[in-house]
Amino acid sequence: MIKIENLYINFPGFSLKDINLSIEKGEFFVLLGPTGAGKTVLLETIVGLVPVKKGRIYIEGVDVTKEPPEKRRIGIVYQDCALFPHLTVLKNIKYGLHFNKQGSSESLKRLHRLVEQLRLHSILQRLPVNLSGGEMKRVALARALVINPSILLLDEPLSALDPNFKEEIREELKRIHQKTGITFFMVTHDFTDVLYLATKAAVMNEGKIEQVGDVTDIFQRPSSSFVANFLGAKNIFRGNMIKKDDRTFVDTGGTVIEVASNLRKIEGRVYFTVRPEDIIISQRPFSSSARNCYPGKVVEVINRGEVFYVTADIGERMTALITKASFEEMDLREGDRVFLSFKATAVHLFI
Amino acid sequence: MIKIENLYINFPGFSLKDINLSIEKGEFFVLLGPTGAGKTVLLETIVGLVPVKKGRIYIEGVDVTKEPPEKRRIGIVYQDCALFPHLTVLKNIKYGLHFNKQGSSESLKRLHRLVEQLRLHSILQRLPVNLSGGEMKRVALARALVINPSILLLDEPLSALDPNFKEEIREELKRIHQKTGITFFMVTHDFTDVLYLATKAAVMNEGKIEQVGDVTDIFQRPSSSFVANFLGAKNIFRGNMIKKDDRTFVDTGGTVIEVASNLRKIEGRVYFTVRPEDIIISQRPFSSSARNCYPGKVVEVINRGEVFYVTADIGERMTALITKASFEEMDLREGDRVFLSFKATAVHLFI
Amino acid sequence: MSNRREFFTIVTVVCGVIVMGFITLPLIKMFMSSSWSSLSATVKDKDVLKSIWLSVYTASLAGIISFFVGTPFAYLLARKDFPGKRIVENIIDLPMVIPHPVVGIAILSVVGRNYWFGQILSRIGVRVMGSVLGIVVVLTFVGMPFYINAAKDGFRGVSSRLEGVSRSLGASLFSTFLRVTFPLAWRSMLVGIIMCSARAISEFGAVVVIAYHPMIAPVLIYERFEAYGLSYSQPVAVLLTLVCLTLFLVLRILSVPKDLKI
Amino acid sequence: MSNRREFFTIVTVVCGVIVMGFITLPLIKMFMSSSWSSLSATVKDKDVLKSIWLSVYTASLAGIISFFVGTPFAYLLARKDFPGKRIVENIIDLPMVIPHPVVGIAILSVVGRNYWFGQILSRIGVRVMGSVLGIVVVLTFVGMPFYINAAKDGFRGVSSRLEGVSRSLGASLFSTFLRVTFPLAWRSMLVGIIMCSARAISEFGAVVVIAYHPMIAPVLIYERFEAYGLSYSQPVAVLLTLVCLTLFLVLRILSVPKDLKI
Repeated sequence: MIKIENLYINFPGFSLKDINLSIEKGEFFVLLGPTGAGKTVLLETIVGLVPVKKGRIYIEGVDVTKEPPEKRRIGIVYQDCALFPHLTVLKNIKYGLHFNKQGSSESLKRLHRLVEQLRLHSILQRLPVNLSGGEMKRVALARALVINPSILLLDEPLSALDPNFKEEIREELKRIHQKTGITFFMVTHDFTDVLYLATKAAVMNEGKIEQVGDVTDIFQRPSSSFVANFLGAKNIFRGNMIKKDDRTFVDTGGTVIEVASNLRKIEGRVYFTVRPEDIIISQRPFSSSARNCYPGKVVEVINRGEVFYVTADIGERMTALITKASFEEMDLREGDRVFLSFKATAVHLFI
Repeated sequence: MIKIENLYINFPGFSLKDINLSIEKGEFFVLLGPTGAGKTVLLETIVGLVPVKKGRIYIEGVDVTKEPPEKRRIGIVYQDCALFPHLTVLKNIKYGLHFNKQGSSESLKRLHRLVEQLRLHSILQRLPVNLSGGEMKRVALARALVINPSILLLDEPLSALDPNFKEEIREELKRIHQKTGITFFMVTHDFTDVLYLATKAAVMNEGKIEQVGDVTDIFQRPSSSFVANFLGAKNIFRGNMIKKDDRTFVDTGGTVIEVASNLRKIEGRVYFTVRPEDIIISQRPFSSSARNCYPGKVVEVINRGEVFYVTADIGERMTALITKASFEEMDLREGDRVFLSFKATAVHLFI
Repeated sequence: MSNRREFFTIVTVVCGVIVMGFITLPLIKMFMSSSWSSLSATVKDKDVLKSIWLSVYTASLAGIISFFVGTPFAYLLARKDFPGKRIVENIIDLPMVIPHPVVGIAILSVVGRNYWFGQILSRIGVRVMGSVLGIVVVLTFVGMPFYINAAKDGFRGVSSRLEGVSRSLGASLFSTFLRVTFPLAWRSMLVGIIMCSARAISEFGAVVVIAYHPMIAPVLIYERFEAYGLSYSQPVAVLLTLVCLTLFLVLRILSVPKDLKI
Repeated sequence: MSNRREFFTIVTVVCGVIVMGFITLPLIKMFMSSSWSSLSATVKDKDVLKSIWLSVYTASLAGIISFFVGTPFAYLLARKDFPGKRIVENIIDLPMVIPHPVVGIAILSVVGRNYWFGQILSRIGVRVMGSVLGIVVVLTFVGMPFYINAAKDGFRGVSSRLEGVSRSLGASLFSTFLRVTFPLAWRSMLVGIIMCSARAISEFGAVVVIAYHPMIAPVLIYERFEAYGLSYSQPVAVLLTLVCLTLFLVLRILSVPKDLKI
């Protein structure tokens, strides 16, 4: 559990203003924001590397504002991993054990478990310089986790990775979070991370927290125009994934949508998006390779000159982008009954 | 006119191998390739900054292999613009006039014309450090053009620019090329540049020219798997743009396609692409907001597991991406008659 | 653990205070030991003024010579790669590690009368030993590396792309140097000249071998110290130090980029 | 224009040859002037060996003292920002520009008998003037800035993120320094020690003020030159220069990163 009260930091070049945050134990908290918003500074303040003049930080109820970093038991994984370049992978991972003697047999067991889980066996004797990006991340994760921290801070752990590695590490993070119950606090500017990982999120800008809350809340009910613009995504939905026969559906509560999923996960809560330009509006239903065709009622039309944003209520509010010619040909008005169609491959899932 | 014969360059860190190129006068030649392919080295070799040990370079029929750069009359615009930081914009532009006294009244006229064309009036007295990215590019262009070079070399002139500026400079380049008739030689790794600007293109890899030719040739008939993978684009077409009533169409010769265009340009040759995932396959025609619906015959099916690439001949060969479920439901086979539909907004134009 | 942490922080601060004290205390004490009256008497002493003037004059000459001879060479080193370049760069740094009297002896070995070069010089009436020329030669020898290294770094800081563009616009290599490289690197070159002169003005051991007379300020200080003792040499030392500190201050102000000036 | 271009290129090469000749010829001539017999006689001369040994010994001590006192301070300067930091950094560089005899005089001002600090020293039986201690103090004074600057740059080269991670894993500031910073910066620190010692071993003017006896090698060379002339001082100069060149060579090899070694 992390609690931050009225935190101010003022340095030349960066500042934090009146930060108030409360993160429950076991949460996967994601901090979003543009570059230069002060996200990394907040991370380093929590871990104890930035001296605090005004404000308080509590970890598990204890005021650690004046404690040095080595007393806080907070793991940190930097974007560049910050592996010790002069130590082998094994020595990197074991580094923290010198200073945390609590039940050394237990620590060693944890070490072995982490090596196995993160598939580090074959690289234990290598130096960091000989590792791939994905391997470096896994080592940095193992090093931070081996001391069994109460909180794990992650500074854009997925940026600067190849797409394959990104996917892999993202799943790893999810798995570790679910298994260990450690509180995760992750900085990112990738929405995919948020939708895939977060149980709670905050948006930060110019040293201030703009909004904190559930992920859907933040995307669907942005509290400020900055948050709305920064997120800028339409058609974000949450639902439960269901497999029926060979096909996969997501039930949002309001509607059921077919998706093209080759994912292992069978059921559970997911987020998904559909790009407005991938949605077709028609006045009659039709059968085609577009797997999803839903009746609905036009609730909003936004004129952008050559193109129109048409929002229809099909159980969920969904927005489509169409050309002026289409719009005029169909003579659409608010309240009209229409059909929205989109291909199952156009549904982007975040599982 | 540039002609390069059997050029070899060998330095620690980079090399060019057996470069042979012949570029006609007035051509807009684009050199594509991944980072580290040796594109910039080739540029600097043409301008005379890299000494040549083996091979010959001819400019307008004259062998300049051993000539110093100041005798070649080749303009160069670097990615970072390389403006002289200690000189004002005006002095930057006038720099070349000190050394090129050929008809100074004509030079001055050219200077004034360039200042006007490139809208530099208001910034003539500023130092480069106070310019925006787009302004810097325009100044670099003016500086290179004021000496009336026979060839203009451009090293990724559009990268590292904001999207707005990118658009603006791209149009500027096209306009200048059309007006002056100077031979352009541009390095890029952005396909948009190629489709929008090039009259001819080459792909380079590891110091070698992989393929030279017309743009459509390179995209549609890649001569090596490297070129195919590097370009990796499907559904690239060329056609003539036609305005009819309020709507815009492109005639590829094989078929006529409606596009959503709010562009000034009324008619002429254009390239366009349609993403495979934006194309719907159906067994009957249907009317919807999808503006384009064409009958055709399936000519190829590629199974990628959960998704299928289906190519149909609708006058042009066009490839769609559909899910396994769709594919099985429609029971598609090669030779089947189908309808391909896509929205006018899904057609990406390069004018 | 918290105590150990504080302990290390305290150690760093204590060491800092020791070092600062070690460097500043002797200088402060020397300044304070010289009374105003002795200082003003020293300022009026013609021998002192002559020697300080000679020091400033010869050190400046060393800087100027280094500038003229060193600039093209520094440019060559900054822009071209050639086999053995690292060896050449090492040789340039040699004067910095040769013991000071050895520098004088080495130069005497070449210009002395028992070597053909020295014989030629004496035949055409050029005297190195015990002359201003000799002093300048020695000071240039010890100061040159500082200028060349500073100028080289300055030239390296000018993007070769700017030079390439200038060439493509019709400027020759020399015009490019004058119009692009020099205006962008002059600060480094000036810093180099000052560093060279500062090193030269502080030299004693090499000069005293070549030329006890005419007396540069460090030699005069040494002579007064030897002949009359500490308190008589202090005022001269203070005056010369003030000259050096001024040079040093100018150097520091110049070497800070414009927007960072305090 | 092509001719002018070639002209400038020729100028850079000619200046290069002049500078190289100016630096190497005196040294080469000095080496050649000493016959093998005089060199071998010098090697057997106990006074020479003693003075060279004293030079090496005191210069090494200066390096070691700088290491112990300078390391924590350099770390402080590399990691922390505090008001007046630029002034502190300027003061550290002061010893590099003070004329050499002035350094000796300034130090004497503090330890001399007409100052309370010197009086205390003499009362507890510590002699600075004319003692090995005095030599070490002077050499440390002139060498310290070189060590501190090199070590500071080395520490700056170690990412503070590595230290942050180490702290978050439970290591104190001191443990972090020992286990992370030191292993990554030792090369810079070693280079710093050698630079400090090389500067110290070449010093003459400051030492000769504080301690003519016991004689360090540069003083011995000077004495022989004064008393017996050039040819008698050359062999000793050659020997000492060889020691310095060895130091210099080690320095250069160390300061080249592993993968760039020639």
